[in-house]
Amino acid sequence: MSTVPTYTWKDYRSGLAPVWCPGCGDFSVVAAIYRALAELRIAPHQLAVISGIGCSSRLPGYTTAYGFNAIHGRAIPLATGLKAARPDTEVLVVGGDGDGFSIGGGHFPHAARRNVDMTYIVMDNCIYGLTKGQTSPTTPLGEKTATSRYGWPEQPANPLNLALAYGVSFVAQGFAGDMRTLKSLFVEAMRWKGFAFVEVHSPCVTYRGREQFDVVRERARPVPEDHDPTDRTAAFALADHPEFMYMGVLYKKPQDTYEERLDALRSSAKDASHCGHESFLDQFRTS
Amino acid sequence: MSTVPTYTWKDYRSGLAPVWCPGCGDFSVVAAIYRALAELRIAPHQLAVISGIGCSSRLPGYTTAYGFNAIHGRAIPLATGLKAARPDTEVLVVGGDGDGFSIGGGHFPHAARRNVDMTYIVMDNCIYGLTKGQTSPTTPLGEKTATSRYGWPEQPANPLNLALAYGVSFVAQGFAGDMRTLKSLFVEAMRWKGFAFVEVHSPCVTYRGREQFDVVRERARPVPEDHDPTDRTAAFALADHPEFMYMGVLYKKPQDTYEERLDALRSSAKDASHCGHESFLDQFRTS
Amino acid sequence: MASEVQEAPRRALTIFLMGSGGDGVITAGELLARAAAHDGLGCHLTKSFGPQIRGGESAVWLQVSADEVRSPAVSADVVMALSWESFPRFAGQLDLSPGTLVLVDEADSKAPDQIEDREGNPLTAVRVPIRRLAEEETGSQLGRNLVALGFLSALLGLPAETIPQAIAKRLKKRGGTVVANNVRAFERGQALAGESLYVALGAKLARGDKRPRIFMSGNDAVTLGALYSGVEFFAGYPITPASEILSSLAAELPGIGGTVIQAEDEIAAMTMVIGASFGGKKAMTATSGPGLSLKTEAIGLAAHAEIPCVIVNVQRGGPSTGMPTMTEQADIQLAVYGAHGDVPRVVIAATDTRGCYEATVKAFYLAERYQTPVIVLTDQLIGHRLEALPADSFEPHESFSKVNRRTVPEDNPTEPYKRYRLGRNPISPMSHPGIEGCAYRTSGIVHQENGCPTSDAGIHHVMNEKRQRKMDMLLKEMGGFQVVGPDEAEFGIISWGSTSGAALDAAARLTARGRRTSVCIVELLHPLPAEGIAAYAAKRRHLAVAELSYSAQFARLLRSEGVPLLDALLIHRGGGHPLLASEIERRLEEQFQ
Amino acid sequence: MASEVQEAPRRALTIFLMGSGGDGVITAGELLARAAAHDGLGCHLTKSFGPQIRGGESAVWLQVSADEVRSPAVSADVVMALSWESFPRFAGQLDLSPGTLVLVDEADSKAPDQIEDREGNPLTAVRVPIRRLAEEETGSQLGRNLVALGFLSALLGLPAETIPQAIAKRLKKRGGTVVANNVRAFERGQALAGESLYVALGAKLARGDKRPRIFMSGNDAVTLGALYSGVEFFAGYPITPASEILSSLAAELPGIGGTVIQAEDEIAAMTMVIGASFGGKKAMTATSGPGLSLKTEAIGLAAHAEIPCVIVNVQRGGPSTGMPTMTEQADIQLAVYGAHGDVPRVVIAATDTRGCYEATVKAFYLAERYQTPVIVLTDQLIGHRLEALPADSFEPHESFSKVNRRTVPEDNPTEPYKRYRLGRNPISPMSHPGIEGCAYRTSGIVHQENGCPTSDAGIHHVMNEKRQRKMDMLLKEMGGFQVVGPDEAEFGIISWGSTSGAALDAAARLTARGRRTSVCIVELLHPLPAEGIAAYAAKRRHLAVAELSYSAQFARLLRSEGVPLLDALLIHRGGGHPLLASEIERRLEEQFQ
Ligand SMILES: Cc1ncc(C[n+]2csc(CCOP(=O)(O)OP(=O)(O)O)c2C)c(N)n1
Ligand SMILES: Cc1ncc(C[n+]2csc(CCOP(=O)(O)OP(=O)(O)O)c2C)c(N)n1
Ligand code: SF4
Ligand code: SF4
Ligand SMILES: [Mg+2]
Ligand SMILES: [Mg+2]
Repeated sequence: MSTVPTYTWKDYRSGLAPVWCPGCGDFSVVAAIYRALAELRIAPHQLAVISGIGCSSRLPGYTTAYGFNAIHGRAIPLATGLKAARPDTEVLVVGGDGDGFSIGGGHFPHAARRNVDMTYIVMDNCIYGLTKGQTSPTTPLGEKTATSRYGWPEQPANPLNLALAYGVSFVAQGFAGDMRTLKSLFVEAMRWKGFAFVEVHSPCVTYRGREQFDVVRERARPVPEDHDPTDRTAAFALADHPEFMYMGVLYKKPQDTYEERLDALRSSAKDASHCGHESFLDQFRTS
Repeated sequence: MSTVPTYTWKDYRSGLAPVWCPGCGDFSVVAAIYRALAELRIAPHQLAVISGIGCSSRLPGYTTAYGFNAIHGRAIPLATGLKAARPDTEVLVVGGDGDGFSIGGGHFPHAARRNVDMTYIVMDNCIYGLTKGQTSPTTPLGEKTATSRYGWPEQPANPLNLALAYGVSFVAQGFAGDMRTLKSLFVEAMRWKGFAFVEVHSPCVTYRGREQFDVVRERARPVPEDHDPTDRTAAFALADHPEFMYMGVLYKKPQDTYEERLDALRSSAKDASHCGHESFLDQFRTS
Repeated sequence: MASEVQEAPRRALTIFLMGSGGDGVITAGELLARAAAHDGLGCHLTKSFGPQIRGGESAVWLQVSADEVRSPAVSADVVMALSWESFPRFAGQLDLSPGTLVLVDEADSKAPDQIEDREGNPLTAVRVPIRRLAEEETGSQLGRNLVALGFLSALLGLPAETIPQAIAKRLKKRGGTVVANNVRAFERGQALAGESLYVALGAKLARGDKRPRIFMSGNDAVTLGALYSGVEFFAGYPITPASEILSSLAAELPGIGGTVIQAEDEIAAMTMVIGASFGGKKAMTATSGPGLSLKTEAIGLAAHAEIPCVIVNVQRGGPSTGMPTMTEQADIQLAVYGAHGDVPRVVIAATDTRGCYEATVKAFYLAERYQTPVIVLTDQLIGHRLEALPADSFEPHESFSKVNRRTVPEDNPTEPYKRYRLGRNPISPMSHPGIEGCAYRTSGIVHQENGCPTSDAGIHHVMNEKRQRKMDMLLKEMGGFQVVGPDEAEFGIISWGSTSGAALDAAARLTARGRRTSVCIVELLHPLPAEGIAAYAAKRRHLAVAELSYSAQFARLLRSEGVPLLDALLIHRGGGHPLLASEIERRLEEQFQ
Repeated sequence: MASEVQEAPRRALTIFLMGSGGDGVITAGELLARAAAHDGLGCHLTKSFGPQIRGGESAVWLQVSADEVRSPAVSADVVMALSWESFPRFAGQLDLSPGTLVLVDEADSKAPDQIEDREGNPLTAVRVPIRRLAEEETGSQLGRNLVALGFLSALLGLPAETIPQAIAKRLKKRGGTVVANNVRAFERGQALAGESLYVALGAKLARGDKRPRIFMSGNDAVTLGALYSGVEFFAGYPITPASEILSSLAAELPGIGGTVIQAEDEIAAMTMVIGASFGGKKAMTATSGPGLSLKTEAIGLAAHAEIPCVIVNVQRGGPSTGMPTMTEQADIQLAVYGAHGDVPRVVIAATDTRGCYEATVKAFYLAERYQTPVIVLTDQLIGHRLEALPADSFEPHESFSKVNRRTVPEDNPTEPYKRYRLGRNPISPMSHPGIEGCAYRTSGIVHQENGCPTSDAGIHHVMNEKRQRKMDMLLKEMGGFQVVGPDEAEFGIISWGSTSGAALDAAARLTARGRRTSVCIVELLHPLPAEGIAAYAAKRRHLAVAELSYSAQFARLLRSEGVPLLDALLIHRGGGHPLLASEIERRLEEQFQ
């Protein structure tokens, strides 16, 4: 008889004290992650938390899991390689809007297409925190930042729309001001077989002010009860809503995971031919 | 009294003979471009054709315009820089599915958000032609290619969905097997103020066979007459259609261009403060 | 304590002011330094932060001197702690000695009774009522930085009015009462110092002539150089410690008709720059190590297609993400040799604030004249350090303004236009969209004279040659290095970039002690003026190379390009802290005694 | 014509077979070469294409010899043209001489009446009825390549059955008639040669012993090496001339439980490899110049975080997109010095097909043992060239299989696990997800022993040292270079990679003419065995460095790392065509006569 070990949230908290600014939204996000992990009883050594660079990307260091705070924008491919190497590991990718939608924006669609079985949590603060307040792809049109004294001349990206267009199989939205919902979204996302994306509004109090919590709170609404989360067109409509930010799961539709497809492919390869060193060499023998 | 010069399609054809394989879809694309340019009476020296690397990316060399067959995946930012430098130049970006959606996939969303006033034509053949037949992001699931002997394990991207999610202001679909429609789409796209995207199905006869022309032809339908091209949700539905490929303009909605926004920003900068060398230096004087 | 004070006029003084987040250490340091600069003192202000964006420890080093300050110091004459709490963070870089005066708030419970240097020697520590005075005048401990500022300004003997005026200007918006309270807090600090004898420490500091100064960082000087050169297009991606250049140009350029784009990444930034320059405009980007690594491929394209452009790289500690807020000089090999294939490009280095300006102006000149990418290497130390400079430091550069822009062909030339015409002059006129009759197609593929692709190895050879000949011409035109010090110096130090200042100071001290030492400062890293440097080296009895790279990248570059270093002493280590004059001096003395 | 035929047994022969798209030149060349290899001849097959994907010109060089073939030839003994039309495309690289036998189809209207070499000397041109025979037997001119094949096989004196058997195997699916027709076309070709005297040319070619051979390209040998080493994960992005490695592994790895991902770009490929290796697996990528440029930043991360991984770079002509299907050796500086900061990494080079295998096996060994990225440099010439090798060429490597995988800690160790433990041994055990009690967090930021980020310059120093010490250990373990030739050679050639073969041939010819010459082939480019190479150099009276780089990157590397080249003759030029033994020989003779 084997017993499943239980964990409390503290089992996931490392000794490293976060260097985030007091009041930063990211504190709630890491707290919700600890709690989701405890609920899911994931052993820290069976978990890997991968990130790029940014304030939010410091998160792996605050966990007791295997962690990699890698280079800016490359968390997703790094995690993809890791997941392929260790399919048994629970892989969590975390990071910021700049890391994920700007420099790393070229990787997101492909992990989605592959439906790699991992959870991607973006702490979106509509700004570059770590580098001190430059615009990001989600900064609103017209906003004044360190790099836009006269107002930002670009339309923001809508991360939920991106995820839906990329074919992400699980798309959710959360808010650092609502830790409880956040935790349950994380639980659901990590349980999801396939690529799960959670867009978390996590205000940067230093470069966009405490009031961002209120701005989000005012626009936040739970996903309507009658929303069919397998209806992608409906999900697009929620994501595109000009006024409200719908919190919860906007879309989920099971799909073969990359790992399953790779396994199938391994089987057909085994059936189809001799593979590996010896048989490869044999192809080149003149007799 | 000044007269507008007229051009024939031959005025846009350079002396360089295309090295494309006989029957390649790209021949029709360049032919349609010549004709669209002639119709629009764009002087070759007022036109720049920018590309990355690939069979399709060789196109600039076959025109009499200013041309840059640059590096793989970077046509869009290069063209963005050029357009900002010379707003009077007509800028055409051309390339392949690999160039645009794989290695260059991180740039497309940002040019779209900015609504840079240029036309982006992708010759999508669902394969890497130039490097001899590897899978691309639009290769169908299960297809066998040089890099997928046992069937490709990834879902393809849907370029129209991407463009719509990115907020591209003009989205159209065409087919190398229908040069006439193609030409008129190009005319409309180049006339469009803002970022215009035309997804052209341009079969690679060498690596996916001549029959691709039939495959596309069978699925091709004109965009329904009652389709409202300013309705993005409707456009998503057309783009996502499981059976038909809708040829024509799926979406168009005018929006400020990047150039207009930059101009506005220049005006407010001029109003707001003294700018430039002298006044910048003055900030640092101790008196 | 009076006994500790030197009576002979001092020529230099270093103040270390530290605190925790919100203590206002940076503001106080900047106000103090500006006032000192205005009062005719040479000065450097260096900031130091913890990893926190807000709320972490911060500190400023202020080096003031009757002469120009040239290199960083780590020994402090005065340490002023607004919160002793932050001391451990900085202890490693602070070189305290029995002569150091340590000022601690009397109410600071974190400070030990006995303050010691690293060897455990007790230091002169004085408890001062900073917090009490701040609370008395401003009703809050937030005014502590002003009390400290008053104290230090008295200590430096600065005119009583300068700083209060600056305070009034800064706080104007917050109303008269706030201004008055803060000025009073400042004055209490002044008085506090006045009551004591410490004031003698700095008040007697010899002064240079009192002229208005410019007080500026290297990054700002890069921006200034770019504006002076008529930059028309800038694309960049934020990265520490280069982001200020992007921010400043984003504020300055639009108003004069230019364009700044914050790109989605560094590859986009670099290719946007290529696009703008293909369009005929003066174009530039700025980044730091990780960004330069990413730009590698595109820089190769620019060199190959002969696209003028300027790439400023403000080096930081590496490898990888490394130490983003700290300095190092280890991107030199990447700058000179990064990119596949044989890729001639120009690399020039800046040594200090003025050097950042000059290198940028030169870079535009060289890029436009020779139609080539030019990389300017600076680093975090000089990029972020504020320096006081004479007001006329940035006069126009006759020599580098003579070529304002690449040569461009005329509309409708009589002969067919060839973008890469081969001829005696390897520089061929460069057309751009809009010029009639000169449209051309170019690419990253090996091209013929007209820009058309080819796979002819013979053409590949002559195009390699064309690009190399441009470098040869450029090398002939530019000196590329500078020798400072006694003519017949027996000791020689070859150095570059921000370490040059320390080398100069080391050389001056060695020379003063009878070991005639000169410094060869290399400005042009590629193409390298190897012959000249080798000739310099050959004349020295003892030679050293000084740089801030663990693997001695600069020394390797010298050897690579043909400066045989043979027995030279390589003084090098990884970054974080800058290389000091004292380190260079000591190493030379040890080796060649 | 008989008078032109050498009667003494020849030891080597070069055949150049060319045609237009669809002529089947490549197929014929491969069949011929395989049969020649099987018959005991040493042989190299090099392919050459125009820029077209289909329908362009193509050609094969077949060098056959009684001995091992070591370097490319451009002089042809026999030129066989299926379409004379394609001749201009290849004229530049073909070195024809009065001795060359040119075979042209009698019906080829594009061929001139008089065929001349570059100096205008008339050549022995013979009109042969290739097309007529093909049409007679296969009813189509498509069979021309088979007639040519028959002709050339007779000329080489190959056993009559071998090739028909291979034809039958290839065409089996297309039915008995097709096979029979094609075999008859082949036989007509054979007979055609037999009727003439040309057959004496090759039939008398001396033979090595008849053993089964392996006929393989360098890229395939890389794949083989990776499979032998137990590669578990591969991520790559297609690029000429490296794509075959991705294709082959995509076919081989899944069947043995591994994973291959075609990534969205090279940066993704490299970071996927880092992720897989972080996961404890043996991981690898392969690319060419532009891809290596893009991977620069991520390679820095791998070095910094001490992630074992193998990066194969098949060099092509640069800079930028350059000449994708042609060779060059100009990525060496990028491989050795690319990436910001001080980034120790291992770079090893392969000289030929067997070398590609060996370098790959070594690379996995070194990567896993020293926990470092290892770059293998090969190039288009050896990557695509097919070579005949003895069947036992790829026997297991005792020495490099002894460390099969990085050292890994045990579950739940008694002491707290420290990923970057500092100690006498700079190699610290590397944990991976799944191992209990050894979870750690790492990053590209400067880290402490446990992986936690720090901005302590002291720790930065010791971590720099740790990584460097691994390189020092590795250098001690590996020889890193190899000297071939007479012991007391007066002449020395230092070379690397694919140029080594030409250097060896040049040395052999010089030695045969009384100028004792040896070759020092450098295999380990970084860390460079500079001492050993310098010692070799010091013993030579005349020294040359031979490489295929316009800017002499290899020579610069040698100097950079401390091999003083002083008066050495630098033999170098840009790529496109490989450096030839004859060029090296001539340059040495001219210089040192
Ligand atoms: C290649 C590279 N470019 C730029 C940087 C600098 N940089 C670090 S974090 C960051 C953006 C941070 O923004 P985001 O991802 O939104 O994270 P946040 O700090 O807001 O949580 C940038 C530009 C870098 N480290 N590497
Ligand atoms: C950085 C870089 N990586 C890889 C390549 C090799 N490469 C050239 S074109 C190409 C893909 C071509 O596919 P696509 O863009 O679809 O164009 P097509 O040839 O199908 O028209 C690749 C991978 C390259 N030139 N540069
Ligand atoms: S700068 Fe913003 S995002 Fe970064 S820690 Fe502070 S509040 Fe959070
Ligand atoms: S390979 Fe395919 S895409 Fe390329 S030219 Fe040939 S048919 Fe066209
Ligand atoms: Mg952010
Ligand atoms: Mg394609």
